[in-house]
Amino acid sequence: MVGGPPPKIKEVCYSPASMPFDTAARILSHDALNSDHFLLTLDAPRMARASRPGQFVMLQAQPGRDPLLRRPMSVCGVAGSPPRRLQILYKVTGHGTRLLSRQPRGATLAMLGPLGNGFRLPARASRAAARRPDATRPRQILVAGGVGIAIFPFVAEALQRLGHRPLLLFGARSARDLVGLPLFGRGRVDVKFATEDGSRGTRGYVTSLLEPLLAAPGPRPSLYVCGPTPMLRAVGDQAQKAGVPCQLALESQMPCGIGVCLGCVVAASDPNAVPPYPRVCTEGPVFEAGSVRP
Amino acid sequence: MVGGPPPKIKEVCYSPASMPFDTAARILSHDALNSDHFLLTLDAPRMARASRPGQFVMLQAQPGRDPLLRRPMSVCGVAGSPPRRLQILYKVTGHGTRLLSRQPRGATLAMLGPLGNGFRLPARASRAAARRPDATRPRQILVAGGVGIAIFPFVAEALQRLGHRPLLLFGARSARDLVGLPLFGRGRVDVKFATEDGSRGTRGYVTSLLEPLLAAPGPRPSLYVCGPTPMLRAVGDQAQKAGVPCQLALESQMPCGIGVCLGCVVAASDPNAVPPYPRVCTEGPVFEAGSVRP
Amino acid sequence: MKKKPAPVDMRVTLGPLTLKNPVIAASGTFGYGTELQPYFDLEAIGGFVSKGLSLKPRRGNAPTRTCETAAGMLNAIGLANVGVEAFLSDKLPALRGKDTVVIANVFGETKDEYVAVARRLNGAQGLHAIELNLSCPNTERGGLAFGVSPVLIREVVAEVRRAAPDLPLLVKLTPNITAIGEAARAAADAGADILSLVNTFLGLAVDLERRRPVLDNVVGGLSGPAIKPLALYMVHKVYAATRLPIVGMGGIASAEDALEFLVAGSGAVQVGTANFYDPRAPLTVAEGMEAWCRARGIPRVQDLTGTLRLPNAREQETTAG
Amino acid sequence: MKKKPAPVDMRVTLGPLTLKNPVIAASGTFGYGTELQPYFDLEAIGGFVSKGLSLKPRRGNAPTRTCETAAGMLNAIGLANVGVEAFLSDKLPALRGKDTVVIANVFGETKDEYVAVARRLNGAQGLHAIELNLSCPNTERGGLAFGVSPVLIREVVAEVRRAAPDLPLLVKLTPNITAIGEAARAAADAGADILSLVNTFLGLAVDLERRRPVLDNVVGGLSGPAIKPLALYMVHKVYAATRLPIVGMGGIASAEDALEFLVAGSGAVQVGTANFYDPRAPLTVAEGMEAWCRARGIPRVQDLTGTLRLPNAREQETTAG
Ligand SMILES: Cc1cc2nc3c(=O)[nH]c(=O)nc-3n(C[C@H](O)[C@H](O)[C@H](O)COP(=O)(O)OP(=O)(O)OC[C@H]3O[C@@H](n4cnc5c(N)ncnc54)[C@H](O)[C@@H]3O)c2cc1C
Ligand SMILES: Cc1cc2nc3c(=O)[nH]c(=O)nc-3n(C[C@H](O)[C@H](O)[C@H](O)COP(=O)(O)OP(=O)(O)OC[C@H]3O[C@@H](n4cnc5c(N)ncnc54)[C@H](O)[C@@H]3O)c2cc1C
Ligand SMILES: Cc1cc2nc3c(=O)[nH]c(=O)nc-3n(C[C@H](O)[C@H](O)[C@H](O)COP(=O)(O)O)c2cc1C
Ligand SMILES: Cc1cc2nc3c(=O)[nH]c(=O)nc-3n(C[C@H](O)[C@H](O)[C@H](O)COP(=O)(O)O)c2cc1C
Ligand code: FES
Ligand code: FES
Repeated sequence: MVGGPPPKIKEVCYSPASMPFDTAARILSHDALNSDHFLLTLDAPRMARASRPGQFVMLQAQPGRDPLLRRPMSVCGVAGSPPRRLQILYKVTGHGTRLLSRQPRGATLAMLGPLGNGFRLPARASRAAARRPDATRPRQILVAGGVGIAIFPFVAEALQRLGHRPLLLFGARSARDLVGLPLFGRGRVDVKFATEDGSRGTRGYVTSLLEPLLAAPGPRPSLYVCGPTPMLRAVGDQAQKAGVPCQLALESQMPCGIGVCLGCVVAASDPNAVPPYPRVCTEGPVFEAGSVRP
Repeated sequence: MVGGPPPKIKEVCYSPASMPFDTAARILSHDALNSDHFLLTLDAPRMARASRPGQFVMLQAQPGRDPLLRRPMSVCGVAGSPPRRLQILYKVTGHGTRLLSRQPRGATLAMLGPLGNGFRLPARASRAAARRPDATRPRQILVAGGVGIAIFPFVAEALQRLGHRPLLLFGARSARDLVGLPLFGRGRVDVKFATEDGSRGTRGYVTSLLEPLLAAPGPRPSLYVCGPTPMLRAVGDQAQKAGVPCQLALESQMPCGIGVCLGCVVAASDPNAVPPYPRVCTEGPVFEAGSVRP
Repeated sequence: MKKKPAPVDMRVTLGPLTLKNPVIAASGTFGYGTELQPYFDLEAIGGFVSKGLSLKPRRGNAPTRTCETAAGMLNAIGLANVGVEAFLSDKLPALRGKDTVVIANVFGETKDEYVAVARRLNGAQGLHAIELNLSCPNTERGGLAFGVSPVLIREVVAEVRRAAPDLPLLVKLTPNITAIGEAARAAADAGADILSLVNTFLGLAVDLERRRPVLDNVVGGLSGPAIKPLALYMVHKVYAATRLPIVGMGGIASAEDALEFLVAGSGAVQVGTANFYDPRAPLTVAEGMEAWCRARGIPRVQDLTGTLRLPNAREQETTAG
Repeated sequence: MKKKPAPVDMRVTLGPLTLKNPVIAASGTFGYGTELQPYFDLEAIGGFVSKGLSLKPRRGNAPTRTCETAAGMLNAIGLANVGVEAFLSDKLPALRGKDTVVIANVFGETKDEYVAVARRLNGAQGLHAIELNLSCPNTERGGLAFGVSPVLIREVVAEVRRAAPDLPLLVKLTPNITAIGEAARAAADAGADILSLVNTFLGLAVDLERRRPVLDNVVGGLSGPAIKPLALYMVHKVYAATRLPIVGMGGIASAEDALEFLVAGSGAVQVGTANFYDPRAPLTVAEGMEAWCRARGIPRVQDLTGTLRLPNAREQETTAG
């Protein structure tokens, strides 16, 4: 489980003060990033203000009963100051997301959130530290697989506000799946790519990008990981071998998103842990690598 | 049942040649006529050409499985020459029509048709006859109750092409429900109103508008009726008492619209009729008054 | 996982019956076989089942006969049909020579009626099999459906078997029963060649404003996507209970749906309610199944039947809330 | 038909239990009563039922535990719960003094476990009733659910009745049975105060690509709007079979849904799966029911129970396809 965040971080990271709530959000824009990836911008001031990096919402895909259940979607980013708009980046993977992708600008969808614990963020870097070259400071590494990228623009922004310059390792099947990069703001993150077909960056998996970085001397980096389950396992193992702090953002089937159905659980690594089956929606979606078996 | 239409009428009225078919129609426009009545214009060239007055289509209310079944909707009119656009006028009465009313311009909906028999239309009036004052010719009277008006713009246009000037008797709860009149083309039909609250035309039901017309001397008028079941019964009885030809356009629950489910039946007046339970979708939706018990 | 496209053998053999592909149009949703000709050619699918046939013509229930529900519908048509004689004289001829399997759905209010209808159909030219609808109320036993009693199932199936020795016999099970496995075994013991399941689930719709049932018959049968998981479960149970080939159905509307029924144990499937909201559904399903197999290099669709791998022994007979 | 708005008496009395309104949050869909506080105040509804409680804590099934289906969902949580002791020490206190009816849902793998849990709950401060979940597999009888056998129902209900004499006893019936009326009579004879129904329907979901069940438990329980017509039918049957008050449920998501269950014979209703996709559902339903009654000048919601008018005697026990 994610250890309780140190006080200093509270206000930027997960704030228990922000109770989740249910709202009807209007679609401000809905853009196709490629044939099956979409960027959805919703008008949801309260939700945008309350959300923290790594948290998610339960979003209705279309009015009516099809699909019956809402879909969990990470908060990709918030815009406006104070924040008014909430962004969601999603991939069409089935029935619900296909219907969602047809929702026009102006339509309103029920949305519940913000939900889940979100990522534990590091302490604010002191002015002095912030001026020092990144190499001499614990590197904040974002590891994204496929549409797992959706969770990171919001995380990167928070890290930047904390005086860090995150490094993004982005793996996908091929170049066309490397979507969402403009959301990171130009020149404020370093990015390395890995594609299975080699169409961009290294041929292979993100793990091969990560390997040398974990081996390299200097302060231990800190990992934030989101992507398909096999990738979460692989990166989690790498990080533990290297003794590097690593937070995994999990996915699971989520009927309710609010902790009452017990449907979304993941097995704790220690069978005697309490609870033995933490809920991804409530104890997660972010877990320390090693604490659970994705 | 509707007697076989005389050959002369075939080409304008119901043509058995036009096989129904299934298509995906794009919404060209979707306008609210008032808080719960909508006018839908679909891009459906083949369907528009094939449709005859009194026929209907089975229209999907929104993509996906909610609602599961398509909704029967009368062809309100066709536009363009040759016809390309098909119009539907509908009222939100429940779950499906509510979802339909949210479908945006540009969306495509599955549509099956044209279905049903349609109205039997009179012979073309001879040049000479057409010049004679209407009073001296059998009057074509359209009797509409509420959203039953939806079926008549298409009928009126056909009658006009046949050299008739129809009379529309339009009844509704109150003035605000008297929608769709612009669809009849100005000055090409005579119109009388009846509203239950008296907010426009006579206070009361269309039957009270019809009564004097049936009593009046001169050639027997011919009635085309569409509206709520109680109205169909009342007008049907009036017409039979007066010995006036009267065609009723029925409604019923229609799972398939194509004659295979046997769900949409209405009882024949003669229990020994064959079939005893004609299908509204196939033997109808238009029946001679007296042949069935709506 | 993909191999390069190769032709897929879509034929399936279920006991005495061989179909060109596993898709059959379900009884009561496809009329007498000719009504959907405008939408696709009957020869494109494995077969079709007629509306249920009784000895004499039946007018059926008064309206209202159907009601839509969430992802499903209730029906109480009342088994309206033209009767077996008219079927033979007026309907069947139109289907002769069609290269598809024609199955007559049979029911009766008494055992004798089942037998009489079956005997009349036996040897009819152009008819390939009969399907016994056991969901019919038994007027001799207070209107309880034949299909809920293994004893009655044995009796009626055995006698029908004797009455129509020349026709492959499908027995269609009702799902409104605690242990469908027992019903399946009863039908198997009595000589069924093939089991088809499921028929509709008993349901009720209430007209709230009028405080009345929506259906004139009060109760009706639930069909459509809503029942798919229930039907899949029953196919799974029956597959474990007997070795008879199974024709599975219940909410099938896509190729994936149909393939799931194959994996759960069906040798073929029927498409019912989907015909109402997509008149080309059987064709779409058949074509989609072939495409799915081709994309995965599966040479024979038949090989998918019963391939469900159970992860653990401890399957529980519970809803395990 | 509309009269001028008058206050509506929303109280309903079911045997020994009186609720401020007919809406209860269903077991397993509302946690232990506090989880949904952010969305509405528990005191706004008639009551809530805890997650099923066993003698010892239960971890439940391994994931995958749920799967969405057409207008419904399958679940095989495996009755994970904190156990009766932790419920009494950690959960119940948070609910004390809340002006709503608190019901503990009870199950066991053996008759003795049912009895032990019930005895432990008897007299607990702030607990108003217990609900017996009969859909639990009986490990002594090959894992078949208690609820499918009238004999077992009689035994377990009678003993629980003795073990918890001070608490109103709701007995929750399983729908996976041929004749639910018999199960209802068995529970009534054995001393149930109230019958609640339905629990979930047995279902299966297939992971097509992997040829595996989606659920680790293989089978699961179907709930949600998909089952509403089936649940309404069973309430209708049970209402005819016994005179015990009924708490009806199955797919209720709106005030109209709930009112239909009242008309079919329920004295109160439970809202389950709807809580997952609309966390305010119980509140919306309760408020909507009151508004509906007010608009029609119905003074007491209680008066609607069992007002279904049957048009004709000849209700048929068939799907009547
Ligand atoms: C905390 C969390 C955050 C997520 N954030 C994003 C995001 O930002 N962008 C994005 O594209 N996707 C995200 N996902 C995954 C997304 O929820 C699923 O892709 C989506 O639910 C699929 O729905 P579907 O109907 O299109 O697919 P289907 O497979 O048709 O859905 C069927 C059922 O499976 C469930 N389901 C299917 N795939 C998944 C999955 N991978 N995770 C959880 N449930 C699933 C659906 O909820 C539904 O109940 C997130 C998942 C979780 C748990
Ligand atoms: C031949 C025909 C032509 C029609 N033409 C029009 C038209 O041009 N404009 C228009 O507004 N309406 C028309 N109707 C009625 C229209 O089909 C229904 O209003 C619509 O189906 C209601 O669907 P719903 O889901 O909104 O209502 P709900 O009551 O929620 O529908 C539930 C079920 O009842 C059925 N249903 C409900 N009311 C009716 C009804 N009055 N007739 C038939 N089925 C019904 C629906 O199809 C659905 O199966 C026509 C009906 C028929 C039979
Ligand atoms: C309107 C209707 C009529 C039906 N009539 C019959 C019938 O006459 N005989 C029969 O065995 N099954 C009949 N059925 C049941 C279907 O054949 C099928 O078993 C059931 O609908 C489940 O499949 P589905 O969900 O694909 O519709 C009927 C179903 C419907 C919806
Ligand atoms: C995830 C889940 C867990 C459930 N757990 C229980 C339980 O522990 N005990 C019980 O009696 N019923 C349990 N149920 C059944 C519900 O209480 C209810 O009877 C059923 O879901 C039908 O109502 P619905 O359609 O409104 O959900 C559970 C249902 C769901 C969906
Ligand atoms: S999704 Fe229901 S408990 Fe997590
Ligand atoms: S709607 Fe199916 S037969 Fe008429």
